[in-house]
Amino acid sequence: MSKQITTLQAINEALHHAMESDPTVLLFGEDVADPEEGGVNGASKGLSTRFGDLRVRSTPISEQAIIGAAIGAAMAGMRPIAEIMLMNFMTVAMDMITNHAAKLRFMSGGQTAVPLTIRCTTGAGFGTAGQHADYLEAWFAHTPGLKVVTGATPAEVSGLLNACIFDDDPCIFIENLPAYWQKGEAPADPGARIPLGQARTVRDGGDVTVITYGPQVAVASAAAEQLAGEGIGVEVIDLRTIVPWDRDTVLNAVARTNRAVVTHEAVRAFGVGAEIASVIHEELFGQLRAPVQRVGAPSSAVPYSNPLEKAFMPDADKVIAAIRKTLN
Amino acid sequence: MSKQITTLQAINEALHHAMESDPTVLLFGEDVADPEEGGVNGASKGLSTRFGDLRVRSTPISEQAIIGAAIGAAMAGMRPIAEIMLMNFMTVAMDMITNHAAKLRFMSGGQTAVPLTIRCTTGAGFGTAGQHADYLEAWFAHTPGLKVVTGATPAEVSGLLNACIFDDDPCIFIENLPAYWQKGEAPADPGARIPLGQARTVRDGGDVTVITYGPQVAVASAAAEQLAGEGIGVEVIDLRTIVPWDRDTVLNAVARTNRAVVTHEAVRAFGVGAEIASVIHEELFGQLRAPVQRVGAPSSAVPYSNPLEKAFMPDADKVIAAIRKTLN
Amino acid sequence: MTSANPVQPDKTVLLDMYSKMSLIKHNDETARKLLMSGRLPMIYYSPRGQEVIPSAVSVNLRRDDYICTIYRGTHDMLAKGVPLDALWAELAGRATGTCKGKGGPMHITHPESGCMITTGIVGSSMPIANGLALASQIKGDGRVTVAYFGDAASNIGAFHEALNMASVWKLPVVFVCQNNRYGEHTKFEKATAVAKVSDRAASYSMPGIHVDGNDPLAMHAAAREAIERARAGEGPTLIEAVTFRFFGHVFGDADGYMDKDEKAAAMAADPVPRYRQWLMDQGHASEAELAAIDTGHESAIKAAVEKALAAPWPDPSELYKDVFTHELAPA
Amino acid sequence: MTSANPVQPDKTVLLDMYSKMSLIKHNDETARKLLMSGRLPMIYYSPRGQEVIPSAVSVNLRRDDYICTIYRGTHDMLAKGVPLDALWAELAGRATGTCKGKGGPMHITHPESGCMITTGIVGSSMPIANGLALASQIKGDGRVTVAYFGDAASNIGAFHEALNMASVWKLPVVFVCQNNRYGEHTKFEKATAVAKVSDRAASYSMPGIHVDGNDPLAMHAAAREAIERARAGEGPTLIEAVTFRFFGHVFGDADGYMDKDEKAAAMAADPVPRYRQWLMDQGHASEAELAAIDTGHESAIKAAVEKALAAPWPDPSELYKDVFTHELAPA
Ligand SMILES: Cc1ncc(C[n+]2csc(CCOP(=O)(O)OP(=O)(O)O)c2C)c(N)n1
Ligand SMILES: Cc1ncc(C[n+]2csc(CCOP(=O)(O)OP(=O)(O)O)c2C)c(N)n1
Ligand SMILES: [Mg+2]
Ligand SMILES: [Mg+2]
Repeated sequence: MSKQITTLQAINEALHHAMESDPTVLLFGEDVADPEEGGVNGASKGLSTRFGDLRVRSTPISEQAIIGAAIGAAMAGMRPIAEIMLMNFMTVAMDMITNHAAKLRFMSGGQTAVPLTIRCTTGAGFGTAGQHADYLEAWFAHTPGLKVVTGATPAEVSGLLNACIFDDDPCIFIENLPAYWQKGEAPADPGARIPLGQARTVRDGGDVTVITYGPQVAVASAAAEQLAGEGIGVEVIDLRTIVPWDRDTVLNAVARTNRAVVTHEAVRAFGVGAEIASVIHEELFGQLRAPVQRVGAPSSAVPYSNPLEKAFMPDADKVIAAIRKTLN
Repeated sequence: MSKQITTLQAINEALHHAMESDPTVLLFGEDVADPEEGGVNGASKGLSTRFGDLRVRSTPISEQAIIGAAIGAAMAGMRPIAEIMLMNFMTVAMDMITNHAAKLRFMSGGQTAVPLTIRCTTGAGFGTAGQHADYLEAWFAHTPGLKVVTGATPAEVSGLLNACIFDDDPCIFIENLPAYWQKGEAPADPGARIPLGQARTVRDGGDVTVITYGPQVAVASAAAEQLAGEGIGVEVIDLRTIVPWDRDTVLNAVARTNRAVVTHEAVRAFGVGAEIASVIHEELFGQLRAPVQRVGAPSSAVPYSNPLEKAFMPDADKVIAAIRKTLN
Repeated sequence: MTSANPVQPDKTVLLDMYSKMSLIKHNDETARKLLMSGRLPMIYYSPRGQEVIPSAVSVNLRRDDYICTIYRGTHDMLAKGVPLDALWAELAGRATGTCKGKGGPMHITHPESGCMITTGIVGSSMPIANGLALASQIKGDGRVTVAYFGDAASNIGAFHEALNMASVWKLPVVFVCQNNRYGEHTKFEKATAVAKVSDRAASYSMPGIHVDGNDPLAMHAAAREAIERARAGEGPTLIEAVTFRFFGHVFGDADGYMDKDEKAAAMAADPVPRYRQWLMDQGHASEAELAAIDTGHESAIKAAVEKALAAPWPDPSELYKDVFTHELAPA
Repeated sequence: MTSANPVQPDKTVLLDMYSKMSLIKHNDETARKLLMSGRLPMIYYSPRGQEVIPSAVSVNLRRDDYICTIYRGTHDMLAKGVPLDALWAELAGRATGTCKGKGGPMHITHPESGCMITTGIVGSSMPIANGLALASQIKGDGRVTVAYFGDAASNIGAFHEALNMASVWKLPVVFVCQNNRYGEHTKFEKATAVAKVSDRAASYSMPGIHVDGNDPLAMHAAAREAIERARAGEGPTLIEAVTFRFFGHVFGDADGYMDKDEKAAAMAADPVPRYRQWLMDQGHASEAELAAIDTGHESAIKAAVEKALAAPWPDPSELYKDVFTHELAPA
C-alpha cells in the first residue's frame, strides 16, 4: 500500500510542485508566508522560504484587496492562488469574485482571462458555529464564469487543486477543514492533475446512486457500506467538480439504478442538490422508480452546541433514510 | 376601473404611508433624500422633506456601512429600509447581509431581531450589461434567515413592500427596474399588506401550471394568452415570496394540471427554479405527465449588445416552448 | 505607573476597574484550564493581557449603553456586565446559555447588559455599532455605543466605511481599537501602512487618541473623553489602545511567529498585578480588600462553570426556532 | 493660467496633451448628439469637463503601462489610446467592438492600449490595479498601473484596502481620484468626512497630491512625479485632481440637485478652450495647427461612428463563448 499523507500535506506538496514547475504561480493570503508559520494550519509551510517573498505573500486582512490583487495579476499573465481563510469570508470579497473574476473574460469579449484559483476552507463539526462553517458552493455555482471544485481524499485534493491552478478560468477550490488532518493515499505524482468536469465512481452498486462531493463522499460511503450488509447495492459518485458537473456520468449511472440521492453538507434548500435532482428528473423522466431524494443541512445557521451541530450535519443515518425512501 | 399608477408611484406612496404610520420606520441609501432628488429614480421623493433628515438619509457610497447601520438600528427597535441601488451592489455588503442580518436572530438565541428591509432594483433589458442587471435571489434564498420577496404589479409591489417593512425578520425586497415606469391599478389602500408566503394565481388554466415571479409574471401571462388561442389552458402562479414560498398553492395547482413550468429571469443553472422543480417532483412523483421544465437565462453574464440581451432574457417564446415540452 | 490623566477617578471607580480586570483575568485562567484538561473543548481566543481596556471603558458606560465586540471578546463582555452563569452556559453550549447554546464563544449576545453583538468577522463590529448609535441619535436616548476591534481590523474595508459614516452623521459611537501588535500570526507593521491606527482618524475628521491600553488611568481618561464627547452629541472618536495578547491568537496557538522577547517583556509587565500593586502602594485598597475581590470572582466563576457543565443541552428542535420569528417546519 | 509646475513640458508634449483633450471633448459631443437624436441609445456617463486629467496622465505613460478605469471612463480610455473604431463599435454593441459587443459602455477593455478593465462597480478599479502592478513588480517589466476613480469612491471599503496593500507592498501604482464634486446626486461634502481626499494618503504613509485637475501643467507635473516614483520602485501615490462634470451623472440627468452657479462657473472655465487659448498666447501653436488637430479628430470620430453603426451585430451564439475558455453547449 502506498504512502499515507494528510490532506494538509497533499495540499502543501501540490503547492510546492506547482510553484516549482511554473514561475507564474503565486500565492497570497492571510498568514501564508513562513514568518507567519505558512498559514494558520501550515498548508503553505515552506513556500515563501523556497520561492521568495515576491511570489508568496502574507496579506493584510483585506479580502477585497486580496482577490483584487489576484485578479489583476491573473490578467497580467500570472497564475495566482488566493487563499481566503474560511469560506464565510468570501462574503467580504463577493464583488471581486462574482462581478469581476467571474465576468471579465465574457465582458471583455475574451480579451482578458482570469486564471485564478481561490482556495478556501470550511465545514461544520468543529464548534466554530454560525460564521465559520458554511458551505456556499451553490452561490458560486449559480454565478456563470466560475468553476467550483472540491476533493474528497488527499490524492483527489492534490489532483484537483493542480488542475485548478493550471486551468485558464477562475476556480473556487473548497477544502474541508475537518479533513485537513485525515490521512489517505498519497498521489502517485504531486503534480498529477485530475481533469475538471469528470466525476469519480467511488463505489459500485446496482440499486441506488448517491451523488455527492467533498466531506459527504465519506458519509455516503459509510451509508453504502452499512446497506451492503443488508444486500442493498449503493453506488457512490463523487462529482469533484460542481461546475462544470459531469452530467454524463451521473445520468448514465442513474439510468442503470433508476434511483438517486443527492447529498451535500450545505443547506438543502436551494442548494446544489436541487440542480442535480432537477436535471435527473428532466433527463430520466419515466425511468425513475422514485423521486430523487435530496439530503442537506436544515435551514438554519450552523449552530454551536454540539448536539445541535450533530443534528445539523447530514450524517450516514440521514443518507440511509433517503436511500430507503427511494427503495419503497 | 380604478386609478392607474406606476410602480415607482406605488413604492413612493407605500413608503410615505409606512413612515407616516410608524415613527420607527427609517430609510437610507444613496441619494434617497430630497436634496439628492429623492433617489436617482425618485422612488423616495418627498420623504426627507416630510419626515426629516434624521429618519431619511442619503448615504456615502458605502454599502457595508449602509447595511451595518440598518442592522444595528433594527436591533435597537427601528424598522430601517435600506436601499441598495442595484442588486449587483449587494455583493459589497454580502457579509453584512448573509453573515449578520440573516443570522443574528438565530445566533443570539432569539434575543436580537433584525426587522430590516433591503430594497434593491435590478433587471436586464436596459443595456446596462454585466454588472447592473443580475437577478441574485437564489443566493439569498439559499441563506437561512432571509425572506426574499418581489412583486409583479404596482399594487402587488405596494402590498408586499408594506408586509416586508412591518415583518420582524430581514427581507430582501427586489424591484424590477424596467417595471418602474409601467402602470397598473393602484392599491385600494397604500398601507395594505399582502401576507408573505402566499402565492397568487394570476390566471387559471387546466393544462399546465407556470410558476414564476417578478417580471416573468407578465412574460408567462403573455405566453398563456397566446396559447389560449390554441385552446391550451395555462395557469400562471406568481410566487410573490421566494422565501418562504407557498408550497401548498403550487403543489395543489400542479396536482390538478400534472404539468409544470418554472420560469425566472435569473440564470437557469442552480437557480430558484431548481428548488421548486425538485419539490414538485418529490411531492407529486407519478402524477406528473412530463418533467417540470425550467426556464431561465443562459449561463453567461448579462450581455450588452441588444440582440444578445434579447437572446439572454427569457421571453414568451421560451416559456411557450417549455410549456409545449410538457404537453408532448 | 505613568498616566496622561490629570484628574484621577475616585476610589470606587478605581476599585471597580480592578474588580473587572480581576474578573476577566480569573475567568480567562479558568477557561484555559478547562481547555487544557479537556473538560470543556471550545474555540477560545484569550483576552489575557488586554484586561485594562474594557475595564476602563466600561466604568465610563451606563448599563444601557451598547457594545459590539468580537470573537476575542470575553473581556469586553464581562467588563460590560454579561453574567457569568449565562456566559459559561453558552460557552458550554447549553440551553441555559445567553444564546441557548446556538451562538457559542464567537457570538455571545446579551442585550440586558448592552452586549448587542459578538461577531466572528473581522471589522464587522463597526458598521453595526453605527446602527445602534443611529437609533440612539434618532430616539435621543442618550446612549453611547462602543465598537471594539483589533489592530488588523483597521485594514479592512468595513473600518473605513464605518468611520466615515459615523463622522458624517456625528454618531454617538466610540471606536476602540485594541492594538495587541498581531493579527493572527501577522505582525502589525507587516500588514498596516501606518504607524498609529489612531492617525487614521484624520481621514474622517475625527479625534484620534493613542493611549497605553495597559495603563488604567490613561485608558480611563481616554475612554471618558471619548464617551463624554459621544454622549454630548459631538460625534465619534477613534481610540487606539496599545496592549498585548499573552496567549497568542487562538487557544493552542504555538506562538512560533512571535517575537519571544516582546512577549516575555509584555508578560513581565502584566497590567493586572501591576495595577493591583499600585492600588496598594497608593493606599486605595489593602491586600485584604483586593484579595476579597479576587476570591469572590474565583468562586463565582467556579460556580458558574459547574452550573454550566451540569445544565441541559438544547433540544434538536431548536434548529427550527429563531431562524425566523415563526418556527419552521422540520424539513 | 497658473501652475505649480516649475519645469514645463516641451512643445510636442503640450500639443499631445491638447490633442487628447480635443479628442475627448469632440468624442463626448458626438456621443451626446447621437443620444439626443436617438440614433445610438446607450447608458452614457459624460466625462466632459474632466479632459485634462487623463490627458496629462497619459502623456507620462508608456503604451504598455496599464490603466483601470470606471463607467465614466471614455476620457481615460481615449487618452490612453483605445482606438475610436473599436470603441464606437462597442458602444454600438457590434461584433467589431473592443469586447465583441458583450461589455458595452461600462466595460470597455482593450489590453493592446493598456486599458485592462472598465468597471461599473464603485471602488473596484483600485484592488485590481494593485494586481496588475503586482505582476509588474514580480516580472520587473517596469510598467506602471494607473487606477482612476471618483471622489465618492474614496468612501468605499475597496479604496481603503487597496491603498493600504499598495503601500505595504510598495506597488508601482498611481491612484488618481477625479474629484468632480459629486457622487451621483450627492455633494462631496455630504458624503465625505475629510476636506481633501488626498489627505487620506497619510493613513497609508503614501504621498498625497492635491492638484487642480483642470490645470494641464499642474496636472502634468503631479502625474509625472507620481508615475516616476512608481516606476522607480518607490511605491504608490494618491492624486486628488479637482475637476467638474459638465453634464451630470448620467446622460439625461436633470441636475436638479446641483448648485447652478457652481456649474455655470465651472463651464465658463471650460479647461479645453482655456488651454487652447493658452497654447496660442504662449506661441506654442497657431490657431491653424490647433484647428487641424480638432478637425482631424472630428472626422475620425465621425468615420468611427458611421463604421460602428454599419457594423454587424454579434451572433446569439456569442452568449456561450468567452464564459469559459471552452465554449459552452447551448442550454
Ligand atoms: C473578514 C475576515 N477575514 C479573516 C478572518 C480570520 N481572522 C480571525 S481573527 C483574525 C485576526 C484579527 O486580528 P486583529 O484585528 O488584530 O484582532 P485580534 O485577534 O488581534 O484581537 C483573522 C485574520 C475573519 N474572521 N474575518
Ligand atoms: C458599489 C456601488 N455602489 C453604488 C453604485 C452606483 N453608482 C454608480 S456611479 C456612483 C457615483 C460615484 O461617484 P464618484 O465616485 O464621485 O464618481 P463619478 O461618477 O463622480 O465620476 C454610484 C453611487 C455602484 N456603481 N457601485
Ligand atoms: Mg491584533
Ligand atoms: Mg464624483
